[in-house]
Amino acid sequence: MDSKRIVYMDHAATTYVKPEVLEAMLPYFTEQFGNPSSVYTLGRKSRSAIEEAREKVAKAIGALPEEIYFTGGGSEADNWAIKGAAFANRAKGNHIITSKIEHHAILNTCEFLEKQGFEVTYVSVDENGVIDLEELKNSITDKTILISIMFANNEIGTIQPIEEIGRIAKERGIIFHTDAVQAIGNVEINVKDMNIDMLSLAAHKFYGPKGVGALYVRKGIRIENLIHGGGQERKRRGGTENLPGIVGLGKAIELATADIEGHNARIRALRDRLLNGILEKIPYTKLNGHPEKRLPGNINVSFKFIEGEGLLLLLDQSGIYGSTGSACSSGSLDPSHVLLAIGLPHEIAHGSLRLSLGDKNTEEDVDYVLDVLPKIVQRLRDMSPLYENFIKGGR
Amino acid sequence: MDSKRIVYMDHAATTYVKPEVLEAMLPYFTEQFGNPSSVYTLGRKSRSAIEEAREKVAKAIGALPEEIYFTGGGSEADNWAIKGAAFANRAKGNHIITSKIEHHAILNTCEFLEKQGFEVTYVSVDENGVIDLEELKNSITDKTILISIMFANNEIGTIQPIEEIGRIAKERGIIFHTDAVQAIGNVEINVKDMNIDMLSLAAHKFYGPKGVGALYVRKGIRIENLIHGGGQERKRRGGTENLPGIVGLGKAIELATADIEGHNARIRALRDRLLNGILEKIPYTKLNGHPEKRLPGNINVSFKFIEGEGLLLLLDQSGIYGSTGSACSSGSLDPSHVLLAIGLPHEIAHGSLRLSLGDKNTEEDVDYVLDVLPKIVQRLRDMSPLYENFIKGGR
Amino acid sequence: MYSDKVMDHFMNPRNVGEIENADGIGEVGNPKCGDIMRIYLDVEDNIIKDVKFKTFGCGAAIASSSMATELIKGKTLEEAWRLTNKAVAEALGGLPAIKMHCSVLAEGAIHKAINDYRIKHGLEPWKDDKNYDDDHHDIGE
Amino acid sequence: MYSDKVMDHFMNPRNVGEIENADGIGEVGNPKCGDIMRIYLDVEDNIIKDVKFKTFGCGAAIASSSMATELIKGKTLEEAWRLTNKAVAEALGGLPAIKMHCSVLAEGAIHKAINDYRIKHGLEPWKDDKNYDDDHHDIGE
Ligand SMILES: Cc1ncc(COP(=O)(O)O)c(C=O)c1O
Ligand SMILES: Cc1ncc(COP(=O)(O)O)c(C=O)c1O
Repeated sequence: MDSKRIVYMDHAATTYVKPEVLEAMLPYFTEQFGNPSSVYTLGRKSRSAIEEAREKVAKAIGALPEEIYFTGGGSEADNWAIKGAAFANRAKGNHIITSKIEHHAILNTCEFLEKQGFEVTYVSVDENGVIDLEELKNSITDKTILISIMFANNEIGTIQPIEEIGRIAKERGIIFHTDAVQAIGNVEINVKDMNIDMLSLAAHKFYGPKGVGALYVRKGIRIENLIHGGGQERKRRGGTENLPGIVGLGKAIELATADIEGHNARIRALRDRLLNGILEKIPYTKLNGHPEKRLPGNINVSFKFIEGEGLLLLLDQSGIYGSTGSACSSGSLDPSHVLLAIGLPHEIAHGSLRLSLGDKNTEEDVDYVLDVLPKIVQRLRDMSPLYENFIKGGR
Repeated sequence: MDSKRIVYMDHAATTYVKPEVLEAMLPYFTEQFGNPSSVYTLGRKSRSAIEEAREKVAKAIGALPEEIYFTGGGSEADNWAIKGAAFANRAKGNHIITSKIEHHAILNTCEFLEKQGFEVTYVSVDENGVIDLEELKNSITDKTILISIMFANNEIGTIQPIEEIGRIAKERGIIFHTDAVQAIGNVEINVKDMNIDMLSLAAHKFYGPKGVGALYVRKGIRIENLIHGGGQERKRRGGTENLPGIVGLGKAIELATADIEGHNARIRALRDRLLNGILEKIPYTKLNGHPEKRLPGNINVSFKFIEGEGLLLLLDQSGIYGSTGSACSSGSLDPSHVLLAIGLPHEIAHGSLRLSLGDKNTEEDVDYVLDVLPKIVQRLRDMSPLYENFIKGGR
Repeated sequence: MYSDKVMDHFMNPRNVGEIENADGIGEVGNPKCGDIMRIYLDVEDNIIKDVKFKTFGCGAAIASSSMATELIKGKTLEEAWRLTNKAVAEALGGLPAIKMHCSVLAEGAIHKAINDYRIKHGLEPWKDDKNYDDDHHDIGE
Repeated sequence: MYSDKVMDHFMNPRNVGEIENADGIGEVGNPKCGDIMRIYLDVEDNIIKDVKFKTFGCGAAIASSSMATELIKGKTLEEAWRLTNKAVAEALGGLPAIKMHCSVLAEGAIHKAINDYRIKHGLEPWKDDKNYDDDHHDIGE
């Protein structure tokens, strides 16, 4: 290690659990551990704790408590929403609309459903990552049973026009699901005003624990179960409840949505300072995602001529933690499908860096990154044959 | 509350988390919280922690680490095994064999698959809850792709002849899954020796955390994903890993399988003392489940003339926590499908009590229950019109 | 799950027991479903002088029996007949949706006991439009 | 993920740079796939006197370039030709399965640079049976 300073800027990947959240969880591991389905006191206390958490989640998104179902994470919520709506509405139609930039929890679920006889349209996005609403409208058919468009993108941070999509879906009587895993705590959400029928979220993106999430399902919407089993979650999601996890989710969403505006103002100021510094200090750099309609903590930039994994490793050596859309870091062949969908050429997509800021980041962190990052980019460029070509006037 | 003493005897429903397990988990909430998929140091440490836990699980059941996949609990593991094998082998056949006494995570999954065009045979059990091996063999057809039989029953504790079932399945080239959620820590398990192809387990049944489990899938067995998504768990189970949960599962299974024999001897002695006391002190009482081939901590008895929910509530007032197979406590119409499957009449099934002992139970606990329980049973009988009929010589 | 009132009537049930040579006895329910309620009436001048019950069933069934017997004690048979299951449930501070059928049982047992009395006294039984022994519980939600 | 050797060669890569008027230059890879490796050779009396590289690619690609150039420095062209990707990976203390193609790139770049030298010197290029610019990485497991 070159340095003692640690700057965590990968909050979009996962966050630490806030001390208040962990504290709220602790009694439920060892003392108040009763099975919430049990009739005795210990079980009833667990049941109350879960219902309290359910109310908190409901309040945070403008839903009713009985519309909230707890899951084992964001991916389970996404899988459940999509497969659940598909299997329950097969008689009505077999067509699903989603976008090209969804999380793999949505995309791979859709791919599975295609194998089961469903048809899926993947709507395009513009160069800023905003969904093409005309294309969305035009792709609706009589057989369309579900539209699933993410609230905010995890890589480039672009926020979608969810209200408008909600309106379109409502007009046509189509179920509308949104993956809000990245949006919670960063955007004001009201599922009723926005005509959202289903919404996925995951605690570990807003300082809650990993392995727990929730799916909001509007009253009256029927979906097939994903995890069949006991009578938990009003018979819609089997499995002994993750009691401490659910309590943690409740506490975390309460904290995360208590003052979204204040949180955003602070994070956005830091983010802009960092972003402007990067664009100023490092030439041949491009911002990915929408310049304004983006998550407050999200930076996604492409540095020409270099590849992202090496960048991450060198940043790591300086105690800076970020992420990249380069294929090389994930073991797949292609770079991020999101970066390709907004039109980046492969080699530019490979040189992308995502820094996602969070509650503990400071101005000193920003200044430190602004000191370290330009040197690292230059170091990699000095090793790069593409940069050599460019400097020598070729390309 | 009549009493200060608390006697928890519902370990089959869920257990508290052992202090050593919680301690092992704690750093992973707030400090070592990095996303295991990340390339930087913090992520790599998370990755190592997960792989270490995977090795512990593998060791506990005689599998290879790469055969273990972490899930969000026992129900998810069960759903995944059954649906995964069904969807992946549809081309080979559409017939599944299971038993009448499986957990609802299996039974309701099978019901879902029946709606999807699969055929399911539910094999009977004898009066002790042991699977009918002849019926099992006879129900195998050319189209049989999967046999799923639980290792030990959660209600009556009966342990199945898993090795023999494994042999039958192997001979016929059929995938064999076992729900070992209740068996881990109570029975020596070796998936290779026993010819088990898939095995489900859940941490919260052996002093680990709720909301995390695992599915063992023998190398070479192909199953469809249940939770599609990112590349986690070698692309077979999407979703950011429940890092503290997985670490807790690893620690818990290590502790639970370190000395199964010693643990069993202790628990069985306590259990037998309690069971014999109950049978001696309370007339018109029947033991459910196999007298010998049963989980060491399991007692399941039926008290004639009374109903279980009231029993639980009165026990609760005395600080004793148990469970019942009565429908009244679960909100369903029928009493436990397991008790009906072993041939109990409805009214006897309604009067059942399960007490499942665990590591912290003592002889004093047993004596306390033996003091309290007979009085409670008598009190309810004194209120019961069925008992009145019986005493008056009717019925 | 249960209100304090329910727990109180379950823990300390009023009017448990039987009445020897009761004027009217009514029993409803079904051991298959896990609940049987039997009510004994002691009637004098059309007034319920005493009432006792025996119940095989869950906490709510016992509490409903206790409350229902309390509510009809000292009442005329006509008043007792008009006691609805809703009134029993309300008096208990509410019952969980899946337990509402317990209050229905209480209503039914009282009706049967009253008609038993009427028949024994050569009176026309009053008409009841529900079948209280039905296997199918009325489950809400 | 990476061995200490890989990290060392990534963090402190040997032989980075270019050679002006190099005797042989070889480049393989494809920016689409996220890796390009270019190797410069300075050859004297059939011996590799000096070697430099420039690489666009992940940590393993840079480490493989560094290690491969170290391994052929001072060697005859025949010896350098015989350097396999396996030898490079082994010298690095192993590479993750999904990164093995990086060592293949190094082997390929060296082969190309040697043949560039041979062609420039009017010699028949040695035959190579692999196509190192292929889009399709060889992914293990
Ligand atoms: C035999 C059996 N299988 C499956 C399960 C489901 O496990 P979980 O509740 O952790 O999802 C349980 C416990 O509830 C069980 O006892
Ligand atoms: C937009 C989005 N959807 C879904 C997920 C999946 O959530 P989880 O990893 O908690 O299953 C994530 C995060 O990984 C995400 O960013």
